[in-house]
Amino acid sequence: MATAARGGRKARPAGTGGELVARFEVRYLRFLDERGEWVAEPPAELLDPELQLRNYRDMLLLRRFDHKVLMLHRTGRMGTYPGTMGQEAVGVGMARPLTERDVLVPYYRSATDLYVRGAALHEILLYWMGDERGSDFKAPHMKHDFPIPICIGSQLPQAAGVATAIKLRGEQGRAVLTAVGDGGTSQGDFYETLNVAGAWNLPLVIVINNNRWALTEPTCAQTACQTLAQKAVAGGFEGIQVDGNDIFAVQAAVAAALDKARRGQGPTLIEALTYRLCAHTTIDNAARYVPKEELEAANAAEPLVRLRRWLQNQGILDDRLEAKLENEIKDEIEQEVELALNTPLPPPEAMFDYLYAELPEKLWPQRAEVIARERGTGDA
Amino acid sequence: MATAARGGRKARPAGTGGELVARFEVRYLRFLDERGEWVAEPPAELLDPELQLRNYRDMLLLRRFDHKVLMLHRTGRMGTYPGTMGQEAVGVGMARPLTERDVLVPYYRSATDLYVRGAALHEILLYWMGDERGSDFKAPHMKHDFPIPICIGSQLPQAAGVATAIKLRGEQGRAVLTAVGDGGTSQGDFYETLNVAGAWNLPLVIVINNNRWALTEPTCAQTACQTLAQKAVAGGFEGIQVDGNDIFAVQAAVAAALDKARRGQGPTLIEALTYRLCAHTTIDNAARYVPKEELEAANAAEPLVRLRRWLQNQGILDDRLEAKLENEIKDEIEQEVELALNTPLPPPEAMFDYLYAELPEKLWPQRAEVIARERGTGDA
Amino acid sequence: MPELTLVEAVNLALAHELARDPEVVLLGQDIGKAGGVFRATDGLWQRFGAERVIDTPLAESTIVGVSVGMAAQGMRPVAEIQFMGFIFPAFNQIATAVARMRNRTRGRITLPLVIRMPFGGGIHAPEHHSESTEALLAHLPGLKVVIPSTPARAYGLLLAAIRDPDPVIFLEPKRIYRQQREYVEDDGEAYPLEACFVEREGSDVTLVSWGAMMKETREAAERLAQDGISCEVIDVVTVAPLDVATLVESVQKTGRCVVVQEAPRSGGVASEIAAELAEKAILSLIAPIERVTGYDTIMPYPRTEHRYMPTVSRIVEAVQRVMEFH
Amino acid sequence: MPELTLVEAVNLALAHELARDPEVVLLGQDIGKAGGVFRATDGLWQRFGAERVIDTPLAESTIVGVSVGMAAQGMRPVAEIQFMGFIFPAFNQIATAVARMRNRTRGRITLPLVIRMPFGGGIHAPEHHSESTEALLAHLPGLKVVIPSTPARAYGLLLAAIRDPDPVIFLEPKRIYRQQREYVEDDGEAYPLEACFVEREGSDVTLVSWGAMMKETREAAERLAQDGISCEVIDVVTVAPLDVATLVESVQKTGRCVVVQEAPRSGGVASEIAAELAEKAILSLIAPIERVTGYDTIMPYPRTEHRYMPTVSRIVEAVQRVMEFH
Ligand SMILES: Cc1ncc(C[n+]2csc(CCOP(=O)(O)OP(=O)(O)O)c2C)c(N)n1
Ligand SMILES: Cc1ncc(C[n+]2csc(CCOP(=O)(O)OP(=O)(O)O)c2C)c(N)n1
Ligand SMILES: [Mg+2]
Ligand SMILES: [Mg+2]
Repeated sequence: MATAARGGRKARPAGTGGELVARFEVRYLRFLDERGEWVAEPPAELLDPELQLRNYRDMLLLRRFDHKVLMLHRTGRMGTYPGTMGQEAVGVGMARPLTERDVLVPYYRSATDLYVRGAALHEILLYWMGDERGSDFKAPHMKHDFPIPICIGSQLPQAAGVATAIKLRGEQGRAVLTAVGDGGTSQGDFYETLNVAGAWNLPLVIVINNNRWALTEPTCAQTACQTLAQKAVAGGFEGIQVDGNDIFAVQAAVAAALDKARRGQGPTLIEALTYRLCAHTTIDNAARYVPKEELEAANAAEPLVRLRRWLQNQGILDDRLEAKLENEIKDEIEQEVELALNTPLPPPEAMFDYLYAELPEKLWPQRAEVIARERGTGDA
Repeated sequence: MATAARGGRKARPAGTGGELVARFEVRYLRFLDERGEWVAEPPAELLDPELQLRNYRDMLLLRRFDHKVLMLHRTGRMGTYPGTMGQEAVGVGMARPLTERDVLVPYYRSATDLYVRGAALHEILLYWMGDERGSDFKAPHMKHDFPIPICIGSQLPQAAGVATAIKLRGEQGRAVLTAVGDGGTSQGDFYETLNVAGAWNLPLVIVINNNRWALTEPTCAQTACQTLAQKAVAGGFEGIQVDGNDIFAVQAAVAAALDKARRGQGPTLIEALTYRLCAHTTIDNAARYVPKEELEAANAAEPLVRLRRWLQNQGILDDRLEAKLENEIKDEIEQEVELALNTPLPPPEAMFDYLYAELPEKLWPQRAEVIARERGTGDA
Repeated sequence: MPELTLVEAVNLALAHELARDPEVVLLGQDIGKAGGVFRATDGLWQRFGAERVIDTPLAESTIVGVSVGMAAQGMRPVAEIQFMGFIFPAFNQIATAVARMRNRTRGRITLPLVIRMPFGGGIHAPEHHSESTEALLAHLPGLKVVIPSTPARAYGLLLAAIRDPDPVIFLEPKRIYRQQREYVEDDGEAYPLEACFVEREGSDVTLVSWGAMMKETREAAERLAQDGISCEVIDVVTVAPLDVATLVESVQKTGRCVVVQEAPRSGGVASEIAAELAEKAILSLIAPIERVTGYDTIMPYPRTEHRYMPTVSRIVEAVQRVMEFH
Repeated sequence: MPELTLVEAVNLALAHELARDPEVVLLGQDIGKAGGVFRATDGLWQRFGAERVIDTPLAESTIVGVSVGMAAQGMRPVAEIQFMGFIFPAFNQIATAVARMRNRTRGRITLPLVIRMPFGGGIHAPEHHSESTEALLAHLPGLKVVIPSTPARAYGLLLAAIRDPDPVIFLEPKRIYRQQREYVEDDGEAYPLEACFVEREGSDVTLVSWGAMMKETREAAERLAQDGISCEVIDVVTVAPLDVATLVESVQKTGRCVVVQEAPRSGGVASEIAAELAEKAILSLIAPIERVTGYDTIMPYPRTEHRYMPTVSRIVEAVQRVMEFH
């Protein structure tokens, strides 16, 4: 980042100096490199073949899903959709360590973590097709998980509130996991959340999906910080940077942070460095602004290939299994897409029936009108 | 602060570790201790007797002014007023290094810096008596200085905007100085300002008047940070802590930071550690919540006495000069108070005449009505 | 039991609910040990502890955002915003989450939370401490905006607000926090949330108001009664969603209406009331609906705020105008 | 010169002012190299450089707050908020500074700034991308809220907004960003800011609207003309402060009025218009003022947003009702 040289480590005003009163550092975690080789030893429990096969399968599914959604969009059957291509290790790695008792407060580019958490693909599809019912997650353990928030950053104080409830009730072994994009770290709500999470020592884990772009703006347009993890210093707690294309690093960091939170030891900020290999959304053309060389380099570092290499090297994955997975995945996606496409519209009164527990009298005529209009003719 | 142990320096999640990628530190600056003795050598230019006598005189005036306002309030001639007792070194020390070309964007407890900057006491009084004209500073060099903002934190992005204008216009040798309370550092606008000031490398100096209280809440109710200066790490630039009761430290730090800003070298966050020796405002009773021992300790560390001791030790100040200063100060205050008290109300239409450059037609009847009403009878 | 002021009735209702329901939690700036700047939470921290009466950082977006999260877990947070003028940093949380969570999740997550704020002018406070921006909140579907005008109503309505399964904005008219005393029984009886109070019956003209302006409205009705003009006085109470039926019924009887509002005139709640009545009671109206309101300007600072505030005379004159209209 | 769409006219006006006045600076998210999500600033970064067309961090409070500071220095910032649904993080800056700085300083500091925002529904966008909350801004004294409904008006009004010495909220009806083409001369001629456009004269009923709903309103007038009903059509343009005089004059002529608004019904600008007309034109009104509006609910997501949007039929039916009223 061009601005890093302006960072806190440089340039004290002339003639000051002074006594050292506080010191902070940010560390970077990575286990598996681009070639699928270890650069450090991951926690032993992450070496479980079944776990990593599951991770791989979900990442692959999400990659295929992304493509499928793009196709649906191109054929006019899908609304605006924010792809997750290239960022699968962040979503899968963060959601995997959740227990059913934890709470997930996603951000908007969260199909990955929502899926791993238990949301059905057709729910995710319905939401982005423009149907509120997509947020009514049917998995029982997702009862308290938050819906997708479109307003960038607004979910974070809410996640802190869930964590506050957990803390006030003295519920042991529960934590809240939330996410935000690199662009979202510019919002006041992001910082206020860091601050209150620190002040109240909340059981909260915040993952930054630093995919290097906020719509058309690179991260250096957002901030002079050389890491986003260092923003945790403003909250008075730990921030850590991980290789967001290394599922081992993401999962290890999030698991440890959730564990720490569940034990009442407070919040953690985790910056996962990855890359948005797709456009911002299905209606964006990233080629207009993403430098080609940067994209090529990012492609070479992407998360799926390196996990595949490692699984192959371990003898856990071979071509036959890969083909089997692809088939399974295709079936699941096809079925879910069908489900979503065949979901009839909700009744017209639905636009009133979830506004309040009981509809206020002032709105009764309006509700009656939309029902009558839908039954009648006219261009309504 | 009870929460400091939870700070960023402790407790990494088990099993992570990782490579060190960034390191930050916060330093604390102080020259003159409670006894008026040097603990470090200040910049030579600050040893100028005339300068320090002027600093002393202004601090003393502000102390007396504070008391006068309290008396006015008790006798019903003054509105709610936020005292500055104990915090004079922060206000005087920060405003002194301003040049006429710089811009001051004060916070609400800013009588000190506004006075040093050039606002007349009667303007400050008028404002707090509830008269908008108090913000129409008459000193020509204050034309661009901002009025007192009541909404905590809101002034900060605006200060960044002034700095942006300076930068875009390439104006050399101009900087913006702004202030905020410790409580104000909890607001999203505070952090957004750090972020944009860093990202755009703005000529901006932010002083935190850390007087340990935000209304009835101690600083530890705001944050887990062991210093507020460290919040600059989230903006990617330098934060420094100073002894806010040591005018040498405040002035040196602010002068250096302004200088750095004027040279295009970016923003600085300065946390001035002081103590609110008065109540929150004239309608507050701080005895309800401020621990007595803490207040006593703070009294012993206050800024005026230590500067007086130093001046006396230097032979710059003696009893005769002190008495002369007190008299001058008394006269100035009395005159200004009279001016404020004898300022007639503005005409009734004033409430419309500064809303827009030209009053929209829709409001003409309303304007006519307030004029007619004031002339007529009735309880209006 | 002694008679209570409005702010004491608020305190009583908060204490009642804290004692009754362990899920009720208060949070806000300076509400703990210090009991709040208006002492609305006086003694509650001492009685219920720092985990039920929580001092927050000075950050309104945090206060409301955290309340959303707590409510989503089934708690019943009652947030205090110190003055209504400081609601704006929290406006995003209110507009994009508080008002929408039930709808957004098709009823899966609901937010039984209350946001309390003192509001209104006339207490000689600095800028932003005197505003009445209820219309901004009233325009957001998904919220209920409730305003008491007497101690008993404050008690009964606040109980209702806290027990309501949906978010309620509870605006407290601080000018009359201590102006009137009234016997308030701590009986735990909630008042209905979505109903106007017809507090005085009359036949010539319907006077409609809410909050602190009820004081001037009642006085005007008294004064007019002496001139033989019979006013029906209605306290709107819930400014959104409005109980239009009660208002229409009254105007169908009286044929005339004056709406009194402290907020600036344009786009205020009075305009909505006037629009509804002009539509639904048109055949009964024998005079234009007058709105006696604050002016379309920024609330003047204390030295001249009296010039802004609607007065008894202005109400009386408006009634006289509609009585004379033909 | 080819005919322009509304968004192209916006672009043209921005370019004109950037070229004319070195103090004009644009800032917002993604407006630079990328030209904005709707391409309203297309090519301007390339033409005027990164110091005149500035990409900001993703922080609306910063965008508006920084604009305040720049304007206070005499620059003329034109801020873009990507969608009106994202104005709320900046609401505090708007309510406490933008609308008040001139008044607060008795004219010492003025804020010649513009906040542009695309608004309104019907483009199948996700939540918060379809809102019409002009009434919230219209209720804040000190602001002007301007809404164009044709390419030529967009050009002329945006010039006026940028040159205005006071803050102007400029709301762009994105549903019609590309729906109509019109010849727009780049003559630098600003339109008046505080005047309604009476764009079609008629004698039976006054149709009042603004922004994208002008399209349905015009169509309704056409359709009704075929049935022999003569509609006067008024584009309000500046929803605050309202040009009440022009509206009253029209209704005094026609005796009937239907106001069409996309925003939710309660507390919308239509209510203010209805309240003003019901008061000032009461002796002329021969039927109730009908408001054809969005519903008092949260804008449904794309699959069902069509159910929310006011339609030509609803307008036609309302006109038929007021024509038949007696
Ligand atoms: C408050 C707000 N402002 C603007 C937008 C428009 N917007 C949607 S996504 C986006 C970029 C987000 O970038 P980032 O936070 O990095 O997340 P990413 O898209 O990269 O996952 C913007 C500006 C929004 N949704 N919310
Ligand atoms: C946005 C906002 N919220 C609340 C308040 C009410 N209030 C006024 S001063 C104050 C405390 C400020 O504390 P701090 O920032 O430490 O400044 P200090 O008073 O100590 O100078 C509060 C809560 C306000 N003015 N603005
Ligand atoms: Mg991103
Ligand atoms: Mg303080």
